[in-house]
Amino acid sequence: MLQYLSTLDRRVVFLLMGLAVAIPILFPLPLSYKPSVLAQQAFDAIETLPPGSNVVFSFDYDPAASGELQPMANALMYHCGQRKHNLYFMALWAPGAAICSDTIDGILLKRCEGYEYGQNYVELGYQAGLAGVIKIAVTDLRQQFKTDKYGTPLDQIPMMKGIQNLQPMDLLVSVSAGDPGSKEWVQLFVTPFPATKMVTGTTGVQSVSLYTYIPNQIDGMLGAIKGAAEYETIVNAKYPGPDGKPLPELQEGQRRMGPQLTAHLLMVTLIAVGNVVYFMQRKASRRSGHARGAAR
Amino acid sequence: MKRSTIVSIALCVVGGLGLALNALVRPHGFGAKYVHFQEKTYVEADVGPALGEVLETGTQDPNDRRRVWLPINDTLLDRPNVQRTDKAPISWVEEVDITPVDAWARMTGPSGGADVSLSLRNTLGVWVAALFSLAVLSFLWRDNPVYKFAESVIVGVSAAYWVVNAFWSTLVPSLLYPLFPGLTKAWALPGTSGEYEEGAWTRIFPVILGVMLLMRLSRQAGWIAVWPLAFVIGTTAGIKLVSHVQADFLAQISSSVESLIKFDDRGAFDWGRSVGNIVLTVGLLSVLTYFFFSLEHKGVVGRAARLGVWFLMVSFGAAFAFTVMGRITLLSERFEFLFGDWLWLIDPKYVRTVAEAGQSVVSMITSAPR
Amino acid sequence: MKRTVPVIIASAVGFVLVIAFFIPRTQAWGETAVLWFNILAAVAFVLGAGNLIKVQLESISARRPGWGFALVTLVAFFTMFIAGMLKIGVFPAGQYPEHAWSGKFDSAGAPFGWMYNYIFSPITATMFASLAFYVASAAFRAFRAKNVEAILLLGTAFVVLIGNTAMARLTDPLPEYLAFLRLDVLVANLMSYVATGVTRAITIGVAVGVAATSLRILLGIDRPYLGRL
Amino acid sequence: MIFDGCRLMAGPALVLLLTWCIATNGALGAPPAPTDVTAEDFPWDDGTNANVRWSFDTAGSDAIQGFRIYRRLTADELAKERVERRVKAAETAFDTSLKSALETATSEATSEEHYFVGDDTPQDRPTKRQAAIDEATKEALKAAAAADGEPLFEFRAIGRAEPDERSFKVTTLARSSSYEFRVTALGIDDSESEAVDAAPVTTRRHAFVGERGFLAAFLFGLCAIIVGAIALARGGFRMKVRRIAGLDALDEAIGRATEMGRPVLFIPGLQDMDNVLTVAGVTILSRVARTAAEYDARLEVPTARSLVMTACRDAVQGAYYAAGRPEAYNPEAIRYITDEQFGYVAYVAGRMVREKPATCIYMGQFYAESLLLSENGNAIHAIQIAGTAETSQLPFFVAACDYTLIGEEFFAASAYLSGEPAQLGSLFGQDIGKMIAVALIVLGVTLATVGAFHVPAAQRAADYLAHTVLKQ
Repeated sequence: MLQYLSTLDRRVVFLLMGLAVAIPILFPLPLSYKPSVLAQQAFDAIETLPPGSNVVFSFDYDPAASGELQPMANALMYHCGQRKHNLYFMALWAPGAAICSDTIDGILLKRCEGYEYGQNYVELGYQAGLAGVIKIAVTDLRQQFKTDKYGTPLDQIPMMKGIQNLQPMDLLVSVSAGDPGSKEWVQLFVTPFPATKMVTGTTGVQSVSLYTYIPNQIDGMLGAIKGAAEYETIVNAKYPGPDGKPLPELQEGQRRMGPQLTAHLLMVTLIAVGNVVYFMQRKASRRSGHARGAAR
Repeated sequence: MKRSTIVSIALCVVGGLGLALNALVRPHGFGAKYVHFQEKTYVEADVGPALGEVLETGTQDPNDRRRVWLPINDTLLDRPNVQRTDKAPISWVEEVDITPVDAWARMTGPSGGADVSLSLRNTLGVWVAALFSLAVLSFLWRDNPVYKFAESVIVGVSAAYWVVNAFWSTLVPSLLYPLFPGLTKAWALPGTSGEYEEGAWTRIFPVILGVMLLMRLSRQAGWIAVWPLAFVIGTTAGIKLVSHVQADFLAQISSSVESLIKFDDRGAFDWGRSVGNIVLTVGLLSVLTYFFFSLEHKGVVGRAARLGVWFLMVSFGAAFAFTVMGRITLLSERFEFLFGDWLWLIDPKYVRTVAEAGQSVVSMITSAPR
Repeated sequence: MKRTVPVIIASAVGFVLVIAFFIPRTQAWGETAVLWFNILAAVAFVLGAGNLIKVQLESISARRPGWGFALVTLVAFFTMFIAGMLKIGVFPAGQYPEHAWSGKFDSAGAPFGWMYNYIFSPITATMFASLAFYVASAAFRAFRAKNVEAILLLGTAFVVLIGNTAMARLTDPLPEYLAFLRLDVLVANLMSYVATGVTRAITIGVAVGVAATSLRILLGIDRPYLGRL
Repeated sequence: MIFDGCRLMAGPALVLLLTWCIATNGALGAPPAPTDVTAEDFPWDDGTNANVRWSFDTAGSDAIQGFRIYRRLTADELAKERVERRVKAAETAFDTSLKSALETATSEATSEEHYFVGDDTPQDRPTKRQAAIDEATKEALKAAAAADGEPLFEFRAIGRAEPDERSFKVTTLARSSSYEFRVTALGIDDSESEAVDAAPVTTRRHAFVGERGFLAAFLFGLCAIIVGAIALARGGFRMKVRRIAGLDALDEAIGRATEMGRPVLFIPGLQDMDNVLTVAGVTILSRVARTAAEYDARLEVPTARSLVMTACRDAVQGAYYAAGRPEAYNPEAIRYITDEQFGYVAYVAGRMVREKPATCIYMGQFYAESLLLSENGNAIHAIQIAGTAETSQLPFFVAACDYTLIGEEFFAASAYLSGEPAQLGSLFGQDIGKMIAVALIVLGVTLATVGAFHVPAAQRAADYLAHTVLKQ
């Protein structure tokens, strides 16, 4: 047994991981989640703004991260839409602009009432320049954003009237997968201009490094798919769909928590078994007298 | 024959049989995409001063008229200040994605499904996407030509994606338009004023820098690319110098100024937050100590640094767990695509809610042989 | 000139940006510099593509091993590039039906959008998704509790891995005075106190490091743009 | 729920205050008006802000939920607002009227008995439509006139202040323009006090942003320290760098490779030479190569970028020369593989399994491949030493490798090995910067802790430090 485990082909482990994720997808587990303080803070930041507040919503991710971030983008946009905020969409990543348009079609126009282009939402689209885009948008937006995503000059868009830069925004929502993203928004926008609050949704990989900005620079954060699932729970409780049931678009995060359970159990088991094998082998090799140098 | 070849062939055969079986047991097959046809018709209209203005004598300017194109069913066409011109309407048919369930409902509905159709293009797309996904996953088995093919494709496609995006989103509106407003208006940005803006000529400098940057492709003139590179690095350094000191240095110290002892709203000692703040501060200071490089790790500093390492490890453990969570989520999204959008194994009703999806799987299994 | 001019450029633009943050009269200079920077960032994508073509062409002409794949890359690049630059299959924008070039270059119905949706998205997403497998195998074969540090790391990972799933609810029955031991509470506190303290220390350290590096560039002590051609 | 939100934002004191306010004062009449309302140009700014100040009888503070600040619209804004209001009224009236008329017509048209009865024939429809439009136009005219008749509120609410505040910063104004402000007190029941106007004020752009004064002081202070330290190091002052465990382990690990007769594998990361991590990695490679030359160990360096290959060859060749063994240098051991992440990993992993290096060293910028590499290294029982500042990959390296240079430590190791005075001096300057951070944190935390035991002076000092000195 020990011999088998110590020489186990890693493709067996791959197969186990595949099954751990696939089975709960084919047969969903009905699980429920208690919202954490962080998700509640994010919710409150959007909820306590008076309706019609100005919110800049930035899509800073690509399809590679959308498995984690799309549920957050859906829930955050739906919540902003239910609160009737004015939404200024932009993207620091090029694919983000395309994802943004899809999300607007699927959530804002389909599930929220009273949204009309140019009146209470506008798509500023993607601009090249990484963090430089933030730097210029916070002092003189129109230098770089000559037109919206559809080629309409900003002067012709009613809701852009009087918006020279991002400083009049009440809230920044950044759904981000890396650089440029939440960290750059914190450094270049909400720290020099603290009047704007910030809510962010981030991938598991970068969420830990953002904790340091909470709560003075970032008001609420959704970290990894768990954050998304919790946020969905809170939003669904307050703003259910027309039939009183949660909307299907707002259950993606919760659905993806099913595979987490099995896969995390597998991970824990793998680490444990791997270490048991390691220590037993070490014991055996000590007994037989040739200790390996690598083991320390 | 090598064992691995046998395994690969066996996998392909099993996969093919599975697909065939899947197609047989499912009344509508699988992996199909449907579209809904939408006819778009636009008419040209002549628009005078706004309604409120035109009504009040004396305020309207008869020259304040413009020509716009409106959708043919736009209610604006009813307004007295809007007149259709005699230009012929322009129309085309767009295809809009709809879910298979909606498509089947429309096909069996009163309209007879004249405005919906199976989209060969998008169906092909789903299959291409699925096969490329499998090609990437095949790397798990071993490095192979199929994987290499997918990798070569993505390298080309993503480079082109970024170039095209940079061109249409940034270079056209921020560079070409300010320099050649009239031309750009006539060509790609009809909504703009087309007038030259004061000081726009300065954008000739980024053009020069850009051309210098592209010189890097040449062996002889490559050295000139150092200039724009220096510009880029200098800009980044200038931005980062201020932003890091403000947001990551001072603001972090400011956030750390918290009392170690906390009392709750009623003035009672708050155990949880007090312990938490003490841990936070001790962790912060000990990790900072670990990153002092001019002090030898001896005595108090040594012990603090040792504690700092432990704190680092705990936080790395948490980061590890969150990263794992992220990776698994991405995998589950891919499996959802393969099992849902392609094979239609989950959620054939496209309800996409947790509870109902579960039910529909059960009903699918019980009624599969139908 | 080859060495002095770049140093002057980097220092000048860097100092302008620092000063523009504090002196309102110079704010516009800083904005102009950033605008040029952003336009250059767009040009950099063109450079990247040019480089790619160059490398692949060299590989093909030299018949290096695997040059067939270089050909695949080139075909993929030009297909996507031409479809996007010429806006093939893109309908004009509604308000400007007479302007064939006014449509969105990434409309879902056009070939460019198709390739984005059905090639770009699934391949990049699957590449990242496959990491889940490697994490599992590394967990089994490489993560060893070989010393105190590793034990702390893996122990925390265990707690957070379990606390982040629905399994955390198993500890719900713990009495109120032991509430801090409930897994979800434990994870939340771990993150908001321990992880916050540590990331803050790292952030402060990195900030000083970045400030020093930036300063060295501004002063011309570090010249990362030189000699790296 | 609401209280949760308040508490998170404004602190427990405010919740107490609000709760008490609501408990003691139910519905009241309009609160007393603020007095001495003044407006002034915001001192030391970029000319887009103004400050509004007022006085208020503190005894009345409990009876209000705050103050509302208004700005008088400029003549242009007023004219525009007037036109917009008229147009909007006219358009709304027109649309409503026409919609209701057409809805009636449509419902008549679709129900058969009405459609064919009487004089309502299909030919009549355009006429009916025109009649409806004419009717709607009349309605619009009326609405526009009515809108003009209504007085226009010349002020726009621009913000709210808390009951204990006595000033408000108005932002995003136009530079060098004149503005007028007014302030009202807001009662608990949303009633508003009489309005008090301030004298007009003109915004002005100043030479320096005063709010960023402390930031400027810290920034230039930090820069001066670093420059000073570099100057000191260049002047010959020897900077000490503490022992770095990972570096000591390098020699031992290379020695082991020699003993076992197996190669040493060095991976300089996945990025190009413009990445600081790659540069630091190549610096460490020089040292590794030198030790390898001395111990006569075989060194292998596969790279993912061609430029990195060139740089690595230079570094290794130099090291072999310095070790006095130029004949042992083999450029073929340093090879460019491919730019593609997974292609590169596949090659390196295959090589590892075949060659079974005794020591694997990873120094540079790593992404997902960190996992695959260190896992493979573990499987072949190699000693693994890693160094990176990529925080997302650090946990994996720490868990799977024998030694890891963590973040800053990696740069410090590189600076130490390079021996350049600029690098070492800068490292020393950074240490001083971090010590300043530690000192400020200790000071602030002490003040705040003492302040928590109801020592107002300490509390005020901690607040001043955290919110004024460090925040501006």
